[in-house]
Amino acid sequence: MSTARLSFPRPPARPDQAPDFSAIVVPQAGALPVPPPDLDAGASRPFATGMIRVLDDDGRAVGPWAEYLGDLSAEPLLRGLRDMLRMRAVDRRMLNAQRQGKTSFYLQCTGEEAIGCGFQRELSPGDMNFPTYRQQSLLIAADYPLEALMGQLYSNDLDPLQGRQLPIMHSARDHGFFSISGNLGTQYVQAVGWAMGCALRGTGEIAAGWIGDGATASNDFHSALLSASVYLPPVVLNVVNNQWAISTYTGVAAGQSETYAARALGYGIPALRVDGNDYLAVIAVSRWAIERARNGHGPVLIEWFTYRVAAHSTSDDPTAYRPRDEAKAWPLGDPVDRLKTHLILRGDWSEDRHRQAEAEILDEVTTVQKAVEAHGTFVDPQPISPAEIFRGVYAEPPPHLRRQRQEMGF
Amino acid sequence: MSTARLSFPRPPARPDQAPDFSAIVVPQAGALPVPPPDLDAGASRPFATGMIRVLDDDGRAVGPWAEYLGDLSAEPLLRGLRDMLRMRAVDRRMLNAQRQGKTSFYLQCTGEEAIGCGFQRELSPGDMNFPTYRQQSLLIAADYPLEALMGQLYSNDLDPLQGRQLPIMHSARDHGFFSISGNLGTQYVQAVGWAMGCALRGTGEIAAGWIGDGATASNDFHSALLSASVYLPPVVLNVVNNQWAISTYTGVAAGQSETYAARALGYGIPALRVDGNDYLAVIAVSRWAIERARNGHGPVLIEWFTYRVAAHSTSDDPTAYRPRDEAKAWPLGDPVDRLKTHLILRGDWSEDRHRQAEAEILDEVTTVQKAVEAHGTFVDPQPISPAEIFRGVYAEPPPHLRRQRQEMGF
Amino acid sequence: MTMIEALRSAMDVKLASDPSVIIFGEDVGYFGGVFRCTAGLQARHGEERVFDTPINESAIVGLAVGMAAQGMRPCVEIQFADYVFPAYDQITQEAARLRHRSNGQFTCPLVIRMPTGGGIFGGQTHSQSPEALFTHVAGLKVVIPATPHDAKGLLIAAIEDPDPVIFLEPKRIYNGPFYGDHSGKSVPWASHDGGEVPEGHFVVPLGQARVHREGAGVTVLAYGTMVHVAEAAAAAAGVDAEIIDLRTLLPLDLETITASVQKTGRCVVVHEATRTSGFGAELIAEIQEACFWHLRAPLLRVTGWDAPYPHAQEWDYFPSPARIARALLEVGKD
Amino acid sequence: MTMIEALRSAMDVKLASDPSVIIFGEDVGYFGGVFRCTAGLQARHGEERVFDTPINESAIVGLAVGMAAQGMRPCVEIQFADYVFPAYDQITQEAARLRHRSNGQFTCPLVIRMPTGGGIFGGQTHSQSPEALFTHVAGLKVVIPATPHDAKGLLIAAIEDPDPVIFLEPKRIYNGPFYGDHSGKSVPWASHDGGEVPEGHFVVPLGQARVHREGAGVTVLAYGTMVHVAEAAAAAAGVDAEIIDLRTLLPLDLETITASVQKTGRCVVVHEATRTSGFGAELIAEIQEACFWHLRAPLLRVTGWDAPYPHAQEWDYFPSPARIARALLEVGKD
Ligand SMILES: Cc1ncc(C[n+]2csc(CCOP(=O)(O)OP(=O)(O)O)c2C)c(N)n1
Ligand SMILES: Cc1ncc(C[n+]2csc(CCOP(=O)(O)OP(=O)(O)O)c2C)c(N)n1
Ligand SMILES: [Mg+2]
Ligand SMILES: [Mg+2]
Repeated sequence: MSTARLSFPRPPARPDQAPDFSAIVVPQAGALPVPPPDLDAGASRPFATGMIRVLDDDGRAVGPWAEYLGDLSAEPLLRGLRDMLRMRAVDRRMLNAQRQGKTSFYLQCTGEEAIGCGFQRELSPGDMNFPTYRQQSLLIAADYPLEALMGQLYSNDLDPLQGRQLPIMHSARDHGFFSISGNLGTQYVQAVGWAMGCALRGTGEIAAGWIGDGATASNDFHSALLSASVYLPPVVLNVVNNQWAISTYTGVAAGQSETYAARALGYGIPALRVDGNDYLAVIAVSRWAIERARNGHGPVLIEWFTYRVAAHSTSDDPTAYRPRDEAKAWPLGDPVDRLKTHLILRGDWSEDRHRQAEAEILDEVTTVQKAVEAHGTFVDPQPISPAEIFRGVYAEPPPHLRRQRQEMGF
Repeated sequence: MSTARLSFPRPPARPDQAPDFSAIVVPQAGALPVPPPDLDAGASRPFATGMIRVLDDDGRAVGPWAEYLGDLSAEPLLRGLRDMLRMRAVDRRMLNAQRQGKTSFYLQCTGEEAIGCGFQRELSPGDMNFPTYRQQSLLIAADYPLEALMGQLYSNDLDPLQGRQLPIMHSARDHGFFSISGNLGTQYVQAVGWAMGCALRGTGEIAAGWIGDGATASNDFHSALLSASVYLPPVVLNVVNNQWAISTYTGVAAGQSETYAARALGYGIPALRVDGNDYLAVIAVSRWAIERARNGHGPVLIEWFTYRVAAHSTSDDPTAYRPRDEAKAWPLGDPVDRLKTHLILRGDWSEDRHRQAEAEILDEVTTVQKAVEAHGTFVDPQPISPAEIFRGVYAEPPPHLRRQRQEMGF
Repeated sequence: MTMIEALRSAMDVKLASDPSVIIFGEDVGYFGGVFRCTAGLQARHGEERVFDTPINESAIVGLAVGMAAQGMRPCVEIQFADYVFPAYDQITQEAARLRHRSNGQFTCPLVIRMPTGGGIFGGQTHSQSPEALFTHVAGLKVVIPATPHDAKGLLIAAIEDPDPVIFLEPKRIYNGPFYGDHSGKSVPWASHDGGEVPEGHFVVPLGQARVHREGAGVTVLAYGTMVHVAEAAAAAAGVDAEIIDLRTLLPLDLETITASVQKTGRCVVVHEATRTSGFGAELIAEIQEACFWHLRAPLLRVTGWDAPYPHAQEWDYFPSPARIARALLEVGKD
Repeated sequence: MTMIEALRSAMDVKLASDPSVIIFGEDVGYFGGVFRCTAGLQARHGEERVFDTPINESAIVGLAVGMAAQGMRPCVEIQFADYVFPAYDQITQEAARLRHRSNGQFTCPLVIRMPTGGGIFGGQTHSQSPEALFTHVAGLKVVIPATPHDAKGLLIAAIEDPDPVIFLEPKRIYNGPFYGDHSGKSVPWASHDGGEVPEGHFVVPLGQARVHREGAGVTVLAYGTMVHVAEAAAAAAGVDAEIIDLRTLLPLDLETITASVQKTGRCVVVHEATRTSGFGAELIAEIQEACFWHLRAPLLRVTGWDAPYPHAQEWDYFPSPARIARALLEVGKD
């Protein structure tokens, strides 16, 4: 009688199949205008369902968002390229270190470098990111010392967190980087709270929330959007849609939603979808959104459309659930290649200089890595005092923690 | 420097002010068409932001949704009227009983009777409502015995729940009424789960979730919409927007959202907004939505636009936070009056018969009430065995509960 | 002063003296809270300091964590302790651990107030006592007053504390002490010593228990409403009980407790929460270790039963003076 | 069989024999779970029986409650016990109480599986042991196996149980028993008695503890990973310990426990969870009451410290054989 049957979202291709991104519509670069800063949710619909792109297939910067950026000198673009190369070098070296047993865990952001690198460069001191574990690019572009970054990954005495947290769970207040939580989603609503604090205290600072496509399913995604919609604080809510959540295809988090950006429209929050592999689109939209928030126009959501090229983490083997060569078929290309092509086209870069820069940066990173490893790795640990466990549970250790520390022998 | 300031939604009027519903747009009755059963979210936008109404200001049934109902005989409409009158009589009598100390707590649905009364009459046996505490009208229209309903309110031996639950927290599986939880929102996603069960087991049954405007803020509202959007089970998701959540104006739950119905569009779930004080609109849209779900077209959300005429509960005094006469200014009128006017216009009813019916129903309800009170009230309790506390914590009492029961003396 | 007035006064004092203090929750703004604890505070301190939130407890706490991390001092209300569970993730995984996991870069000076306990015919969703679900979580402090005086002093201390505090308010004694006889006449706080509350700023330090009544026969450990019920029970049983009002459950004032138990050699623990894995278990585990050679009888628990809090059978569920008296006599046997 | 294979076999058996059994959770469908517990089950039983969910734990449990109320038997996976807290409201306020509050009209035969405990360098968000946060909740059952054999038998019993069961899986021993020496060679289950697991359907009844090792000197109460660590500790200390593997924490097999403690007069309780208000407290509270006159020394706890589970200092946090051995010797002193 009944014809009600459940639907189960499926990815376009599984390991035994050819990659298939035919369902992804890639709009022309330059097609969408730059909306006014007081854009409202209704008017943002074309931006939430379309995609803002600046670099065209040939690497030219085109359209209104390119104009919005104005006459860019080479410097910020070359810096962006170097940020991304440094990010990639760090990822590569640290993956390697994990494979050698020097650390317990690592996780790369390959393919997504433009997003954090670009966004961070548009923030001002005092602004605060509430990142997930895959936004190490924010730290790179914030010029966070590699010694601290790697110290955390090795849990050695250079680790600002004293070994307490799993590698990749950084915290760097002075670099606008909130303490990462392993529990997905929780930080998204905290970002809204922080932004409310900025408004209440009149600091002129803003907050930026970060979440993955998979974690948009979490309750805190909802509570963040709702709270932002009610109090209109200066917050930029970023969704990094990299098509996968571990083994789970993004369709399982999206359901029937047109886009993640469109989810925000239901809350009356304006939203934009952006080519996340296009460094110029990233800096243009970041600048627009951050300025808008800072100037009191309220929250905005940005869906960064990208692809998770690497495994979820060193605990994961993606060939078990998606075609091995899916990344190559990704229609938005590689963010480094695309910026490189653009810079070459501008006459500000060359293949040679690129190769040279890559080598230099890898060298630099490797040198720091060696120095940091001298402070201890998992293979060759220089233990932190076990009594560290008790420090910072409270501002002052209460009697029961003092007793336990004694019981431990300290 | 910064102009970022927080926004705090405020009701149009506070106790010292005149009621002001000027911001509420009341569309003409009959303006919206009847969409096809496979309506999708995008196409449902006009329905989600407009308002489906059937009865016009004169009490005529007009437009496509009136036609959708076809040539209605008087019988179902008179039954609807009697359902609403019975609901109102029960509310009135039980409020009184609480004032007399005969029960600890009560809560009315005055002004919202059409919604539950109409919706329930469109369900089929086996369908399951997941109600909140303000959907007692579902029970009335399901012909739930008043003895059981009142027994629950008096926590006496007629109470199917043996006094375990706060008055109004009914449960009536055989009448398609899921056990009410005092924790707001939780039942909304359970409704989706139940509907998934219907689809998986192929029962041809559907589920209906219920939630108040205030509780749409809860996380489970999100998890319900998300799950419904992913698996597309046969569920009708009802939002009863009665403008208030205890003392809190509906704007605090809505934020910048156009309507609660529009919230669903972000999930790709089609949604309709309906005049909840219009019995004909209620049965028409209920029939459409229930059929749609049953026939496998997936979830749909309905926002019932109405007004909470009474206090939140017997613990509440609304004159502390809203104008005393706000209900009178409510632009959608009273559901009983409007159906009465329509029936009189049709020639199927008269003021005299109405007065007579009111009196009869009040009599009937009062008679049952007296009989139920003979089984015990809070003033004159006939205690249920304390050992009842332990029954049903588990299917079989484990040793520690047997020990505790002994300790209690049983 | 009633306990409600005392709590209000504490918040008023802090709002007036510290611009980083901010208050929000469901119905707490214009209306002043369903128990009226925040009545008048919005009018007095403005909407930016005292405001209403949507019905989303995890948002309430999540926003507060974000603000606290920035250096503000949010004091938020959860309408009933029964409704704190949507926020349980934010409290236990976030607020409790932020200082530790960030090595002090971010801290979380945050107070979460919530009415707790039964005795008001609230049924299973307006009666729960979830304290043990918080005392298991390192990084939290858990406080519960038994008098208006302590309510004010502890709440001010909680707001000033650098770490997150769960502040449980025993709603049965909001308006007067309760001695366990629900059919008896209700007593106002005005006629009770604990109702005398200083004006202005004062603090009852966290982490310190209070000897509510000295005695030599048996130690009774209680908190919140049960302090007064235990008092009535001891009187009824004619037992020379030393009643200790714990006030702060985490961190616990074990010193005061063990001093008493080592003196009496006997101890009864009373709470309304379900027995299994209730806070009574923790008290007993600590006491038997610290006082093993002093104990003259097993430590006993008088608690809510391991069942949901029932509506009609409320007074069979509530640890009555009679049940406590029985335990006092039992533990006193040699 | 490894414990992973044993769990998979339990689910396979139930999926095959009972059409109302259904499995879902994050990454459990096509991929088969991040720990591979459900690998192959979707291919074998179809997408309608085994499927992926969005990352929303309260939806996972909320949907399961709705299905269970209808008579299905969902067995859902929470990817790590650390991530169960968004579902804490649905578990404690809904699943646990549905039978009671509806007077049996609706019931909730539901299993919530989750990997628990540390020892895998997972840091504070992949290492927690939240059992005591569930044992406090009336209406739940709480189960934790220590061997593949018991994992399969208990999981089948849990799926067949008419009430909601929290099923904790000690992830440190998924692939082999662990004796507390992380630098030592890892042992496979194939070389351990507990790795012998019958094919097909069999049940280890809930609510029954297992004497893991008989002894006369001191009783050790443990569960999950700590059963094996305690075994190593007793051997190292040369103590004639009777080690009891509790298997089900709620309802507790107090009979087996008290029989042992009344025999030995001494008892050490071991768990990985933070100490304060941990499940050890409940065990001690019950034992001191039931065995007071038999006790020859205070009951001791060896537990995780009251701090978040650290990454680098994991082995200083984990209750080591050395710490347990110290407690065994201490409790054995006269
Ligand atoms: C509350 C919670 N549930 C589950 C997990 C386990 N988990 C860690 S990462 C992950 C996938 C997240 O995917 P996405 O949000 O898309 O981010 P991405 O890894 O793609 O950057 C899951 C399920 C978690 N960390 N927290
Ligand atoms: C999780 C949770 N938080 C808070 C409450 C307290 N509470 C009970 S009813 C209510 C207002 C609900 O308003 P709404 O959803 O609009 O329903 P209405 O009363 O208008 O029918 C609140 C806040 C609750 N029951 N559950
Ligand atoms: Mg992703
Ligand atoms: Mg409402």
